[in-house]
Amino acid sequence: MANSVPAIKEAMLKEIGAPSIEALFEQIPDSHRTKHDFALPPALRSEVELRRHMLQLLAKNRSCEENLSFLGAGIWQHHVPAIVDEVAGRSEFLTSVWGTAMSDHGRNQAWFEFCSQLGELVACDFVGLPVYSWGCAAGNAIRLASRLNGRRRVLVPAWMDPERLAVIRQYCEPEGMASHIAVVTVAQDAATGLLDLADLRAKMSDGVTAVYFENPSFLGLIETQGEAIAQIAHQAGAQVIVGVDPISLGVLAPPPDYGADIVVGTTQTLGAHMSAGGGAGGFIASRDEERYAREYPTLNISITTTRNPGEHGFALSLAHQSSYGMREQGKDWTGNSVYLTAIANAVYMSLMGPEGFRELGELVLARSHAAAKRIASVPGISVRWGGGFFREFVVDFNATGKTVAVVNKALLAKGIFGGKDLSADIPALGQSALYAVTEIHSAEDIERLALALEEIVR
Amino acid sequence: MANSVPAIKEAMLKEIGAPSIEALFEQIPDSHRTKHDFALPPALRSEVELRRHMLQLLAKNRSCEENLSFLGAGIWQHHVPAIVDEVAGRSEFLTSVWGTAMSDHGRNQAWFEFCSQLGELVACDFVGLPVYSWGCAAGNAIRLASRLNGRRRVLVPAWMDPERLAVIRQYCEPEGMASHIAVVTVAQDAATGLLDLADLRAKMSDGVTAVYFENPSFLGLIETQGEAIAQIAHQAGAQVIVGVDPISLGVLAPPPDYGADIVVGTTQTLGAHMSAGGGAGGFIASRDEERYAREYPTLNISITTTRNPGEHGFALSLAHQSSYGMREQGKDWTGNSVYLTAIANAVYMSLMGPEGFRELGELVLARSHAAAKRIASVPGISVRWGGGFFREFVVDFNATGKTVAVVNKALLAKGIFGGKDLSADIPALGQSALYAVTEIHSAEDIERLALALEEIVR
Amino acid sequence: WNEPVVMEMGVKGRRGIVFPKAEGDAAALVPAGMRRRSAPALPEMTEHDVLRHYLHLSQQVLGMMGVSLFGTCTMKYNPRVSEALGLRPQMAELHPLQDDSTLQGLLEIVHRFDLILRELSGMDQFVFQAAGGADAAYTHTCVTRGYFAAKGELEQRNEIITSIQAHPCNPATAATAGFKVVTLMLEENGYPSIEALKAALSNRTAALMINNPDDMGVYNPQIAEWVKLVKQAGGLAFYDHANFNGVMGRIRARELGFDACMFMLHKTFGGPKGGGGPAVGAYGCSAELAPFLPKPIVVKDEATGLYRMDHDRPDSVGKVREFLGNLHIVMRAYAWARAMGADGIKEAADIAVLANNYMEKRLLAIPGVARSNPEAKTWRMEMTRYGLGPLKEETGLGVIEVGNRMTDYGIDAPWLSHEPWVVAEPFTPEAGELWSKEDIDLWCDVLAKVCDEARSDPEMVRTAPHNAPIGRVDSEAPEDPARWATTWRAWLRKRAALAQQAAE
Amino acid sequence: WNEPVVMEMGVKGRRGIVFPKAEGDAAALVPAGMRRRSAPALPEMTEHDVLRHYLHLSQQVLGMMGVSLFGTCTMKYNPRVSEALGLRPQMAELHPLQDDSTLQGLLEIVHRFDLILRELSGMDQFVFQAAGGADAAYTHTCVTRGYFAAKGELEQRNEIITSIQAHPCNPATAATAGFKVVTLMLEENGYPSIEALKAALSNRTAALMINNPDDMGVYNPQIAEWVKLVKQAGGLAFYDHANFNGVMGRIRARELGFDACMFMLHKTFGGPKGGGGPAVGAYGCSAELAPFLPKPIVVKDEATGLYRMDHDRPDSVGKVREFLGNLHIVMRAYAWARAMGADGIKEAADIAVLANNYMEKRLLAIPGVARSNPEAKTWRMEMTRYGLGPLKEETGLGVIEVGNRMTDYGIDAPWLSHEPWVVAEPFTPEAGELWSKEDIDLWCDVLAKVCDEARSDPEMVRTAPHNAPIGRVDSEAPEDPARWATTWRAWLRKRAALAQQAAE
Repeated sequence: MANSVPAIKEAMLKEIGAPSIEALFEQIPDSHRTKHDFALPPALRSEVELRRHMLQLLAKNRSCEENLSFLGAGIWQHHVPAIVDEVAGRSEFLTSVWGTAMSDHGRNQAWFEFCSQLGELVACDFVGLPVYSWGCAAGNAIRLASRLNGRRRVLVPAWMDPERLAVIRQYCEPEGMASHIAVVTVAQDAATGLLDLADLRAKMSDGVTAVYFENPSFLGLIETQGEAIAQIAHQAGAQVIVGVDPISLGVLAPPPDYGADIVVGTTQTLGAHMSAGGGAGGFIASRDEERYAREYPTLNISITTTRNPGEHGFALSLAHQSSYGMREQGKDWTGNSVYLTAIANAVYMSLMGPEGFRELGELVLARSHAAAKRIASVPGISVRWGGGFFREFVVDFNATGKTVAVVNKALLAKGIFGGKDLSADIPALGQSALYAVTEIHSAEDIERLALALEEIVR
Repeated sequence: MANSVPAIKEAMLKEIGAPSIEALFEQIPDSHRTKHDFALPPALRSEVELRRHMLQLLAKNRSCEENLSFLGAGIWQHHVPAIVDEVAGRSEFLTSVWGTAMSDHGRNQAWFEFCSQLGELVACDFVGLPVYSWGCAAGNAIRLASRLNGRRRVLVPAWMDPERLAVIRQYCEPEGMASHIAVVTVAQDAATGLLDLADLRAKMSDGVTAVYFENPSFLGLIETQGEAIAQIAHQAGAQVIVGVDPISLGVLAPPPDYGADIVVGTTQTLGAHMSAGGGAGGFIASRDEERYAREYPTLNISITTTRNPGEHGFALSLAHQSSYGMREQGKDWTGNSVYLTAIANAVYMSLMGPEGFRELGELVLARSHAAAKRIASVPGISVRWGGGFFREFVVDFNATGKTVAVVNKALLAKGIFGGKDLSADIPALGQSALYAVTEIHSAEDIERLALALEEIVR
Repeated sequence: WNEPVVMEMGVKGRRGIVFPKAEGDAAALVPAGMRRRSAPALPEMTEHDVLRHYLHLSQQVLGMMGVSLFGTCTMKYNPRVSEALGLRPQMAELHPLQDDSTLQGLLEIVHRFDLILRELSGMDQFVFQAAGGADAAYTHTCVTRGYFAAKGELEQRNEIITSIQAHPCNPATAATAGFKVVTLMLEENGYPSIEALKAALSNRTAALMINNPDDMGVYNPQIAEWVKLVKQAGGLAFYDHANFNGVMGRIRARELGFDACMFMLHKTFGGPKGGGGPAVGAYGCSAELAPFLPKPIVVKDEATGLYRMDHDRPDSVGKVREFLGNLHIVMRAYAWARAMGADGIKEAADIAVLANNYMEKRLLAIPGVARSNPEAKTWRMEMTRYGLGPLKEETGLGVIEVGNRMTDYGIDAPWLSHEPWVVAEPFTPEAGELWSKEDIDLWCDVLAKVCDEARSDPEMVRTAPHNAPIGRVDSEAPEDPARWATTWRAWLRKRAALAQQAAE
Repeated sequence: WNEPVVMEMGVKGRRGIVFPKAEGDAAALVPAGMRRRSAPALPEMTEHDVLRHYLHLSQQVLGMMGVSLFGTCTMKYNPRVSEALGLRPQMAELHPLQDDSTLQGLLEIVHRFDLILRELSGMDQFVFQAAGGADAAYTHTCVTRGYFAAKGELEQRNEIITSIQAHPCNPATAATAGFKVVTLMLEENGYPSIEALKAALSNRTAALMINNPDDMGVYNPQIAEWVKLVKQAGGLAFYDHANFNGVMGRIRARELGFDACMFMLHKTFGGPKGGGGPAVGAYGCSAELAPFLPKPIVVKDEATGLYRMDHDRPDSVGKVREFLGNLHIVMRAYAWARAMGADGIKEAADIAVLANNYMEKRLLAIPGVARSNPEAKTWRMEMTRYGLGPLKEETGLGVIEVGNRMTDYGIDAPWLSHEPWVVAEPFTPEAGELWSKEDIDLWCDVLAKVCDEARSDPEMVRTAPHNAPIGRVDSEAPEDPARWATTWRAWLRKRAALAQQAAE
């Protein structure tokens, strides 16, 4: 610490005329002070010791780089281009604080570019600054819909990500709260994995604030009934909220094409490392209509003009309606979020361009379908829905007589992280697992997995 | 490539009025063109494939991070502070080219700060921009001395680093060349490991351009006879060139204190990663006397003033005498060197300050002596010179009946890289190895080594 | 750099990144009607051009490149060794659903850091799921709901009490969670009176959410009594430790009676601000509240020495965010705490409070600067709020104009104040333990100079900045539905519409 | 930033980095008299201050942050994926003396890349010990000595022939190695005549060292005949492939008869310039010369598939630098070559030559710009030298002033010319395959603008730059022994001496 130098401390004390540093703490009553000696582990003051200690700890982890992982289900292993790390690691961005539109212009522009590029992918004109995660975005969007139409019931797919659903339930408040929004699940068709429209119609009413569904769905399937779902919802005056992984939008239609009013989703796949879940990030987007915009809980950044003719600047928009502006009267709340990740996302999308997203999307489609086919060729193993998915698919182990837990343990011994075990989350699927295949998986990887599975279920 | 786009190629072709790109190569006669199809390995155009391929290759290496290494002998494992990597990795420095004193001001200042800080460590007023390595610096310095006094014989220690000596011999030209500088070795005292002054006196003559010795020496010993050596040399009109590792100069006297005219050494230890030898760098420094300065082969950067009162700038100094200025009439030659490493070095020295160098020097002294003592306690193993060294010391395995090769192989199996095998380089020492211990070695590391040795030589 | 918006850059057909071509007819794998019809209008650029663009933007961020005494945030030095560690595959390439056995290092870090925070606060269990300080406050409201639901009092206890000086996230998360918010006002000495608290308390009280000291640097000496009264009323007491920097090493929240507290790891514990996250609000509570914590919890099996995630927590309120949280930031905070040690943490508090009082001496010597709560005559804690009310009265120029002008001198504008502004023309500089005496002096010198300029050359100050990447922005357009544009596509549309209007 | 020199910064007692305290009396371990008496006068700063200082300096480097058509160097994009790989412990934390079995990945990279260069050049073995292009030229002189020593002709063959357009490193390394240098002059068509070569050849000829095309973009069509003549005279022919970018994929040095060649991996093969290294001059030669190469050589045991360093090479000339060279740069070059593939490499040459001719069209349209070797009417290769001689005659302002003014527009000054200047007011821009058509257009637009300004506002150009971190430097002081100062300590001493003088 710069001012640890005794001479500096003394100079400052002298300047203010205090007898000692301790004296400056006069406001804290004696009775408040702890009598306890803080028993923290010994300090590792030197970087050489600290780094060694940390590396020793990290070495106890086994990563998805040196192992072969098929885990997805909310966090996905996609390629992070090198310049994304370079830009997001720049000290200027890393340590940036919260200056003015002029002093932090470059960062604000990068944020605007995040929103602008994401807006193209999801075909929405209004995009807020990011929120914590996809689940939080969905929760925020449902609350936003509820504020818009005053209704307090939301319909969600039965087989949605239990992780995300738990967050949504939190945001909708527990049933014991007078103001809670009821979360009602809509069945999915066992044959297709898609939403059961009959059940949807049965549960739709003028008390429903919104229907929420995802594309691709938790189980990887592409929900093809978007238009029909939207029609059912809109007829009942409900909002349509669609959750997407934007990395799929080079090949899949953007949700507004099939009737979405609000689009949410993850930003993790757009250039953020998984970091054990620390890469999570979410977004909220919609048409640029005043009634929507005025309900956003996020901070928002708008392009604007400056004193210099022809020059762009970027300034906060609608900040007053946030919790910073209106405290408990604000729209939910905001605070620190994942703004540095948003810069990584912006770099990622700039690198990708339309062709990158198309090429990547096609590659993921091709590889994941090829993987599903190869895995299904293993005796005793089948793939629950053999087509119509993006990146993830359900592998069915029921006929092998082995549990997913047993299979995954055996895979782990071979340096393979098997797909997420669905048996507890979706009992209807029995011993099934959700496998994710992306551009980081090569044909040899798939073959290695298949051979390992053959050996394990034999 | 930005101009790969067909439309751009066509636009450029149209603008210049050429019928095809191939036509632009009209200068190359048909007979010069290869008929051969270039059979390179298939392109890995995507970063995701390329990165994977490279990581698979690198994974075949075993590094000094996850293993325990005691190798030194020209490249040393010291701690590289994190901000050194951050600064040296900044795009602005990484991709900098060669602009003007004004456009590349920041980089030139960093270079000047490299020279200035190194000048403080070695107590020299004139420091050139870096050369390729310690060996190259020594070779350059000997040639510089020879140009100064017109003599063509240099005395060097018999037990110097064979690697560095080979470079010096190259720079001094083979004996078949009329202009060669004879390289004569001076014996070292078996009892002390230091230079044999009697032999030095015997070989000294008015044909000797310079005496070259090192501190610490190749075998790690601190040469305490510097003043006597310098006196002998100066009396014969010879220059005194001392090679140092500047990381020792927080605790060891700088060479001019004991008579050095020219100081050379490594820059690798000042914040450069080993990189299998790629961290190597060298420097040349001396008194700021015109006759020395006018013989420097390096590019040099001088502080100067600018049009703005009170402002510093940094410009090349004495560039004309380099090979860029005078081709074959120049002082040896220069070109790309290790200029980015020099920026890393500058950051390192700024971080260290006088107390950092002192503290580090004392730690290395303490740890290496403790290690020597512990190793010497292993039955059958002794340490050749038990004191008076810095960082490196000679471990003597002769009494174990095992060769260093055998011992090192056994250590390797335990994840330990044993010291450099000296048996071929210095047969007089028999089965001995040179061990390096630095601040990266903890007490447990030493104990781990000692226990492994006990097991191996038992 | 006069840098265009990325949406204007590039040339059709350029590629920034490529992927292997898909085998077979990949497009056919998309169900009918779900294929994207028109490509997104993203820029088409080379990697080199993308990199240069964002490097240029990075150079147009002032922030902590200059001296930024950014208050209410406790900006610290962010050790770059942790940034490098964060990019290691053993941190960056971990999936949260990996088997516990493959995450032992990470879980050990979480557990060890949990123990450190327990020691600093006296709490019994910490969780790191909350992705920011506000999210930790929200976590408290969730835990509060769980706690009272288990007691059958959830419908009855629907009020949360806070004070006007508490960070807006406290009332805002309480309201979002469905509670009514009761806000106590400050009195002359800088904090609400105990009588006001008593008046607010009832059998409807679910919790108190409060920070101490506040952003004015005033410590509420009655806080232990407050907590006692809240507990007597049946409520929970939550300590928002956003201003921990002034008291760390001296007090422990649990010893004051608090049931729960939160720390901002991205600031107080050396994690980078990143312009606003990824962040962590570490939430800790008593054993009584622990069953209700979001799950999973990282636990150590003392017998085997192995760590695992405990999902089997029937009373848990569930999740506030997916997975375990921003553990890469927890890793940084753990490294910071280990580098500091107990002595270092206490010394940081010493220096922060010393520096604040030194800065105050210098600031109050500048004509035009006033101190918040002038009646509170004590030494302030780690930060204090000031006001340029006198300057504004004299010159018509206030903190906005002064802040803009300060950036011309390489000093990023200070944080002003959270809402509501209880001090006129407020600003809240915080030196912390990071900034050197010279940096503080420079900051004060620049403020003094700009205050002078406000008198001698007001136009210069009014039209500032003059030395920033861009000129002063129009901040009205972003509030006008016809002109705001959070995306380029909206901008193009509205610009065209406005041009059309103008033409008509 | 108005950034001070680091030597002026800091405060006594501040620490940037600390180490564990040494156990025992470490100072006593230094032999008497060898202990440092006075501490070095280095700055004492915190890590934060050190970092900020160098970040500020980094922002004061223009280079490739703008558009830099830096010629004779072939600047390329440096893929950042390789920079990240370079920091991996499996690259950064390798010791060169490790057992071969622990370096298999690295040795495989070296060997694979050796094979790639062999394929591109037709040579039989490459080494990477040389730490730059000049060092590779030096390597050639060393190998030449070894070759003739083995033949017993070393004393006799003491001349090396080169041309005035060859890079200075060729004559300079030849001279350093002890050879007499014979320099051929250019004739009208842009290269020396075959008669001049014949006149220079004799039984004293050790080698020809030449590049082709030269920096004027002229290709010597007689080069195959040259090589034949040199071989007939008993000499060796060395191809300096500094300008490989224009011919890569089209010719192979060995097929033209050359015995050896060199490539600059830090430029031509995508390694970063780094302001001047770490670099690699990859030196390759025929099987006949291979025994004399510096050692060790990386070889593959085809039986086991293992790689090793072969030190047992009795005819080797030894070392030109310690260990194997800058293998971390070889790693980058290998990655670059793999990313490009044969087609990509050829396309890069296509684009480089196309871009150069496009740029030329634009440049020659600017009044004041002349082309080198105007008689050579062909399309030029990957770069061409131009001159501002006409502008200088008209306005008195030449390349120095114009270059300084160009930096005001974010364009780093172009490389002018190696010595000697055979073109008046020379400059040598090179677009390569990196820079986009828009970048080239911008560069030409700025040059045109500055040439205009040289006429309309010559004072503006003469006193440039006006928009750089500092004003135009005094470049005379650095040539004056009383004033040059390559270190701060020299500066302090001389400044004091000059002040003293002035006072007297």
